[in-house]
Amino acid sequence: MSYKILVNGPITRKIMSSILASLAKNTDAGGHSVFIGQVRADIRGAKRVRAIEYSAYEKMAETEAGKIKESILAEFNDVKSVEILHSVGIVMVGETSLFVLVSAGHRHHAIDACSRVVEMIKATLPVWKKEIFEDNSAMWKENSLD
Amino acid sequence: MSYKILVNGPITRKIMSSILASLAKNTDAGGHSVFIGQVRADIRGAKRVRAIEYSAYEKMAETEAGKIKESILAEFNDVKSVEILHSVGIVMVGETSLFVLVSAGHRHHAIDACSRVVEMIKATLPVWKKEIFEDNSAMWKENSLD
Amino acid sequence: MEIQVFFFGVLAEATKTAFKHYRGVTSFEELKMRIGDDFPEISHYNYRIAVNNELVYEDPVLKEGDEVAYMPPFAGG
Amino acid sequence: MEIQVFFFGVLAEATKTAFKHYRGVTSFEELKMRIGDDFPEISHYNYRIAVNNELVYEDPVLKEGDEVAYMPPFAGG
Repeated sequence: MSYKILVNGPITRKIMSSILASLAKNTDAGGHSVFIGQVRADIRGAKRVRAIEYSAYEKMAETEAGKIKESILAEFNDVKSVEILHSVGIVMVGETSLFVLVSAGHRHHAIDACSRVVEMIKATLPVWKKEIFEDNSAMWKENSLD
Repeated sequence: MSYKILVNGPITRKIMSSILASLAKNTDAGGHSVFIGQVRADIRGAKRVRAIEYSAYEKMAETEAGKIKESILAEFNDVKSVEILHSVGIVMVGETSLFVLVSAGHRHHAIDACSRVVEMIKATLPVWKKEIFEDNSAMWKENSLD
Repeated sequence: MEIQVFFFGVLAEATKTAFKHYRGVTSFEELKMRIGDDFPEISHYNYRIAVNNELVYEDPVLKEGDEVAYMPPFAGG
Repeated sequence: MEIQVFFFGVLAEATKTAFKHYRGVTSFEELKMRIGDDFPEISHYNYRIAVNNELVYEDPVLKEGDEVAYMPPFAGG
């Protein structure tokens, strides 16, 4: 499968910048909605998060990402393209672990579809995360509904 | 006023990339929602758009952008920062004319606030646009509700 | 008093004027009439008026040096 | 038949096993019992099962070489 969503380590500024560089090719797109998820320095009790370690069922994650993409393109006929990148491995506080970009003819479709993609990622991608604290202890974390 | 939203010409990849580079400083942000508006090669009858020329009431645009920012920060207490950039002058098809970035602790707040900022920009920024066609004729255009 | 008047967007094109000083202005109402006489073409357009960067919804009291802006519907983004 | 079983996330940590071959499997039900005997600790966790990258909601018919994955609640993003 050539479609590859998983990135080892953080999604760097270089990666994001090269994706932004490709936007101008879509001359029928009027709006791009981007979601960037990054690791937050959350406090759990007396501990502060310093990184998240992501793991994934890689084959299934690629399959599920492909399904998300197809379902969005089927539902929003104004959407021109959907890009999804998700980290596996260690991502430090402040670094990016998720990058979603939806291009559409009109802004509402881009924004609504991007928001939907983010929800579908949380619900259907077989990815797991372990918060690593400044004292190097760790805790598995499930997604909340926030 | 140091807060400056208007950019002469297109919002370049370099500008966007340097904004993305600053995201990691917000270690209490978990999500960034970005909207990128670009000039679409629309067809009007037999003509195809090749650029948009934007003009603005510059002082008022800066004031109104400041009001948008304040109102979003007041309404969403999870929002950490709001960045708005808007072009004035000529922006070619495929180039970016609007860049909005909202950083928040949690993704829903980032996404909802960013969408709101884009709507407020359309409604309250004193900016005008003239579509320039491939034959160099031009037409003033109002925002539609799409 | 002296008032600065700005036209934006299609209005600047229609009036061929981005900016005009009006001297001896006595009131907002009187200013609007003078502008209407000088630029009758603006009656063909929708517009809103701002005074000193703020939209006005009823005729304001002007003071020396105020900026009045004639603005077509916004089209940012 | 031979089946490959994968454990992910906290289950891989709890079982100290990311991957285990099961030979001579006769059915999905029988496989689940053998896994439960080998790794009783998984009963303390919530999980879902996928076969060949697809979530299963009732016991499927397995075939030679199938991949069975034990997956805790997803936590991407």
